[in-house]
Amino acid sequence: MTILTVKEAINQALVESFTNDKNVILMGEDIAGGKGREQYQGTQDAWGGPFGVTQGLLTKFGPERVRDTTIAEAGFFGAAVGAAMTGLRPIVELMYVDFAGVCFDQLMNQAAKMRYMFGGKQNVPMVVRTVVGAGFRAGSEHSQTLYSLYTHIPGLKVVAPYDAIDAKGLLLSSIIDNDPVIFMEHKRLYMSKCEVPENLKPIPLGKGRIRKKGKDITIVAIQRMNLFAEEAANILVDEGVECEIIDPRTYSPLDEALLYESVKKTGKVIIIDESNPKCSLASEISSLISENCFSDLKAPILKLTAPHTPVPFSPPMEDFYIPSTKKIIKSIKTILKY
Amino acid sequence: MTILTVKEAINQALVESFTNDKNVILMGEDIAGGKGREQYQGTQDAWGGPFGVTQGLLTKFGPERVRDTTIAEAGFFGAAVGAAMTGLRPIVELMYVDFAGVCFDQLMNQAAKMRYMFGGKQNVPMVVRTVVGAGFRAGSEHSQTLYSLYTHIPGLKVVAPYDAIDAKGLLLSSIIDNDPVIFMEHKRLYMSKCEVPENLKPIPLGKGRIRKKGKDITIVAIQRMNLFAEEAANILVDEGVECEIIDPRTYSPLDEALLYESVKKTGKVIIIDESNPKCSLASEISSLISENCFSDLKAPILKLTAPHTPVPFSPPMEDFYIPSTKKIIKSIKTILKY
Amino acid sequence: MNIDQNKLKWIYKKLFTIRFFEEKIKKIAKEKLVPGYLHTCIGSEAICVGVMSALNEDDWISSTYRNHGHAIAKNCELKEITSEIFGRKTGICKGKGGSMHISDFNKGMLGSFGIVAAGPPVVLGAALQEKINKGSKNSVTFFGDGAIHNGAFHEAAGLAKLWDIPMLFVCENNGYAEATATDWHLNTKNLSDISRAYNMISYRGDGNNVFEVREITQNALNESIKKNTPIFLEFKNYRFSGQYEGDTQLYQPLEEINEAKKTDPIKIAIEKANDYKLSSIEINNFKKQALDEVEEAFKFAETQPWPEPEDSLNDVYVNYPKNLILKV
Amino acid sequence: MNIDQNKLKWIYKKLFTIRFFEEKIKKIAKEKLVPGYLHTCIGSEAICVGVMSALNEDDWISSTYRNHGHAIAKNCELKEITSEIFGRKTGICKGKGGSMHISDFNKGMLGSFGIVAAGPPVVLGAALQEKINKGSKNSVTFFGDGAIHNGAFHEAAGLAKLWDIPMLFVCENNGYAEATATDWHLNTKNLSDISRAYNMISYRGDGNNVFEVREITQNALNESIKKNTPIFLEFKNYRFSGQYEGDTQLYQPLEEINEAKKTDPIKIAIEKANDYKLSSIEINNFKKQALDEVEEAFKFAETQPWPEPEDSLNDVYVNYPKNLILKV
Ligand SMILES: Cc1ncc(C[n+]2csc(CCOP(=O)(O)OP(=O)(O)O)c2C)c(N)n1
Ligand SMILES: Cc1ncc(C[n+]2csc(CCOP(=O)(O)OP(=O)(O)O)c2C)c(N)n1
Ligand SMILES: [Mg+2]
Ligand SMILES: [Mg+2]
Repeated sequence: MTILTVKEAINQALVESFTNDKNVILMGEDIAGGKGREQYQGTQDAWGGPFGVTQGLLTKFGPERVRDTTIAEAGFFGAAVGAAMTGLRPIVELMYVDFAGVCFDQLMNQAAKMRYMFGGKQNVPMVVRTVVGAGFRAGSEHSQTLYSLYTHIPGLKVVAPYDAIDAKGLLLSSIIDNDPVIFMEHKRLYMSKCEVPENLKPIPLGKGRIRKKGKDITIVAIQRMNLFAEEAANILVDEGVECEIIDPRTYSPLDEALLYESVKKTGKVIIIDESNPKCSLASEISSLISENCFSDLKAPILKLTAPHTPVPFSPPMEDFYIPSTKKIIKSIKTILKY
Repeated sequence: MTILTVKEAINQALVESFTNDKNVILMGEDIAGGKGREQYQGTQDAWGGPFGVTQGLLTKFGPERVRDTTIAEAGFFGAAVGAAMTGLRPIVELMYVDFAGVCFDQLMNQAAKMRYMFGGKQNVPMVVRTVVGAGFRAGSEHSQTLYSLYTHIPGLKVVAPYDAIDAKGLLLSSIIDNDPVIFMEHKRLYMSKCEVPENLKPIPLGKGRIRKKGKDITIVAIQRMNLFAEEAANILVDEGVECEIIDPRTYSPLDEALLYESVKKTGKVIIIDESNPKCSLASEISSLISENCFSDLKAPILKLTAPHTPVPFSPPMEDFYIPSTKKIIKSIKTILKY
Repeated sequence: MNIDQNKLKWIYKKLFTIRFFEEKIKKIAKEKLVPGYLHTCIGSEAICVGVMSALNEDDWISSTYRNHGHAIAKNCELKEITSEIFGRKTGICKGKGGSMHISDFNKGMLGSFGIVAAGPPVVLGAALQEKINKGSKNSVTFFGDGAIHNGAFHEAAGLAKLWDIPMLFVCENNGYAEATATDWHLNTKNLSDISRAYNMISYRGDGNNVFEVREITQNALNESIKKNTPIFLEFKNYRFSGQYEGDTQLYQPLEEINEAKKTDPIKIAIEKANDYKLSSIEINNFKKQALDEVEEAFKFAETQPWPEPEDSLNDVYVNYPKNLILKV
Repeated sequence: MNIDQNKLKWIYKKLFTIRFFEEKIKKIAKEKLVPGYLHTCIGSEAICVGVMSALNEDDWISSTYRNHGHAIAKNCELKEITSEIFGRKTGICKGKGGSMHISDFNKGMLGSFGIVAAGPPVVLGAALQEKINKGSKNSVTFFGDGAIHNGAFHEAAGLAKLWDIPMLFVCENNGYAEATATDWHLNTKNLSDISRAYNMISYRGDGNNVFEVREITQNALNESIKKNTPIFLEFKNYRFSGQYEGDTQLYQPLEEINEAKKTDPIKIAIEKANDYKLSSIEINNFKKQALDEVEEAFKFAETQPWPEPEDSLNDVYVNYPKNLILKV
């Protein structure tokens, strides 16, 4: 066991995957950095992306497999699709998920649909690594989550780890998976730490994780919201409330069975998602539970999400935008009254 | 009263809006057609878009206001944003909503967020007209609906008329609205007809429509699904079942009150949406009702949607993809048993 | 240029096959015998066949919604193509794609895209893979004159040049993008001038002359590999077909169509038969063979079974829980 | 070229204001006194001021995340800019935008975009509006060397040329796009060669010489209007700042930075003061005024109230039911 940050865990998963399979490559803007200044000492591998997550890969695996790109996401995301079909396992970086719109066609209409509409003859084993999330004071165009945009599209898989174990194990799985996977990393979780076993095996996609057992209420927590869910649950223990916290971890495919089982037991549910509310992952999970656990439900399913606004910059407003521990506790108490 | 097709109604709304306000312009690929062949008789205005909806506008209003574009959606959608901010009321055509991905950034990050992130000083009064829907044997890249992609984004309004009255009245409203509106036209509804009053006033955005009164079950029907909902309701009348059919018509803002009122009465709900299921409009509406009408619900809310697949081309498969009258009846009977 | 006899036969046979196939499609389109949109490529035969004649069987290409000619020239099974257009189970995409998406990965077709300019980035990726894996397959992306205004084309072109990726960008300049004339939508004198933005080598050729297309393509492939660089090819021809079947084509002046007929690629090819010592008997033979093959393919397709409705649930993913694809 | 005395003073004052402002930002960034990302523009002063000195007050511009210089040169209120960066209620965007989105519509700033190449299409739209409404405002979009590879830039450039839209595409070639050197990422000898794809007139100039920038811009504006056409301008300078504050800048070799310092735009401007008959006393006066203004702005900002949390619910739409923005 070693203690790793999420960032280190992701880097490890990348290094292991690069080592295990020479067809794994990485493309993105400044994923190494220093391109064009190779003749000067210390300029190479100067970045590793804006968060330094991919630092060291260039040095270890060379510029053929670790490719800095221009600001041409439609170009290199399309290239990842073609490379994936013909034998590579490309990982492409969408620096912030907020840039989704400049290459959404390549994912929605090509990566996701090609296997299907061309009759199942080809696979598109690629991974999109992208950074999501509010709370960084990064403003409206660098703070979104957009989980639901990708989850809506058949043909894509969507993964969003909370801690370092899941980050590593799920990324290992995503890279060996034969379908296109959107792997979402939360910028506010990169530095969070946990113990990670030396020889961690890939964690299968489509399996949720019960992060805390409890019998009184089911908290479905989306990615970073696990942090606040846990805080809330810990506080509520003192009041004799036992919360069960479930992190779905992968949103497509979603581990529905795990959710239903929990709700059968608790009869009460709150879903916490820092995304905008409409047609969100929270809406999806709520609608599934209400349809499949109707007779088990003892209270309305609450969704605690961001409001229907862009992410504001200023701290007091951004803090209000993100679901908080306090709001979670308040909402839980509302449901517990039923 | 005249009988108009949806297509004619839209054309009328455009003509009236162009006449009323000289700042209204239209941009899109081949919205007129024949560009570059003006010197030959009969070449001008030869298209009016692939469905002929905008035919005649060029002749009536000239090439300054009716602008054929190149295949550069990011370019002219961005231009619509800039034109809208500075005084025009641009209408831009996204020929099929399936092309959403090539200009999603211009809508999601510019049109939708500029007013907000730049402090509320500017408006972006633009309309995106786009064609949606399956059932045309048009394959995976010309048949999607993607309602939820736009509905998810704060800052956008989303409108999807079913019949000619709503098409005309809602388009009139969308064009005079001061926010960006995505106006979705269903290709399988263009030729459907109904009576439209000569001097139809704009129909306000955010108001749903009860298409049929009933007391036993609420059917929430999304755009073309109103057709099948009505068929199903008519058949069920013979079995003594009175369905209430609600067409939300605008998905953002959504007329939640109208839905809740109906459910209060019926206690039973089915939502019909030809979109893919995950994080869909159906999910959204289901989650809202389950949260807000918990104690009124006598049965689980059913969602009847397309499966989680791209739209297949071949008729038997595409027909299976789209919710059918038969399936609606079957689902309703399931709920009525509760 | 010398052409091996088999290749020569192949070229003529394919030219005729494509032309007859598309004429047949036009006919059944009129009679509304097939579902959906149909984009035929009458006038493009020389480009399809000329380029493909310079490629190896397993080279990579991408096509568009206007793909019948590319698929036929890439040696996809004619019966399977037709069956797909008819929406049948034995179609080349199992009926899931339809006319706009005819494609066979096993024949080196990476895809036929309904989104304008979606192909160039994807083929760039295939070429990148060949480069990284030191493979030897060529990579060619086909697109129309209308696609050169689209960002996806530009991004692919820029990266291909920057990364020294040998591949061909083949633009068919057929005079129209839907109902918009190329001479209006171009900003430059020649379409191929667009490649200057990337300092990319480019050549232009007569898209109605299959032998010229072939020669330019062969040379470009060699140069591209030798210099480790992408090359842009523009072939000029004329779109006799409408944008799709049913298009009234009112925007295409009659005199223009008549003028273009003088350089119809099939006509040109027949005129050139002499140069290659092919007798008119041989030519007629090729025609007959092509026609027979086309007729046979249509007969085959018509009688093929429809897919089961539930077949639509397969092939979305390699691996995904079935019950999450469709709730029952 | 002759410059009116007021303009001259304005130019010097703005140059100093921008430089001092950014230096102050760097300082408080180090001390972590402000939230979020900060992209400063040290080295860009001559481009910001030179271009803006050729514009009218109400002309349209777009900027990027690296917008402080543009906003200051566009006469946005320094106090409001600073307050925005501090996230305060009186900020130029009410605290909603932050450093990356400093923009004031009432000063002709259409927006500061966090998405690379988002600006050119938007400004194209403003210019189109001017054309249609026979208005007289000029339209200028600012973007970096990195943006020229992006599809949105290409689509805007192509349409601007096709539609004969007078506007300026102003590219600041500061040597880097994030941690990537321009001389690596260019496919052509000169960056401005990209405009050849559109047969667009282009000029290059020294981005460190405010007077050259001004002259080129003035001429380009005149030519653009006279010829009814867009024009592409490339100004070369050096990005002394990192991509953002906190960037280690390891990829920028020290010798390169030192070399670039020789042509620092502020240094150049001071050297040129003589040509315009400005004494060093006057220059020092401008400096002092600028510094005072900057200090005052920061003092103002620090003491401004924070927005209320619920303020975040306003300004999403002109008109939308409140209860659908936030459920209570
Ligand atoms: C991104 C996108 N925008 C618009 C369309 C609609 N569309 C289909 S074909 C076409 C014209 C393409 O013309 P060209 O590239 O010259 O190809 P051709 O049809 O002549 O072979 C357009 C605009 C599309 N398919 N994709
Ligand atoms: C579409 C998009 N892709 C990537 C980024 C991340 N990014 C921000 S700035 C930047 C570099 C831009 O360089 P340049 O255009 O030269 O502008 P400069 O920062 O030098 O002013 C990148 C890649 C982005 N903001 N938008
Ligand atoms: Mg064409
Ligand atoms: Mg730069």
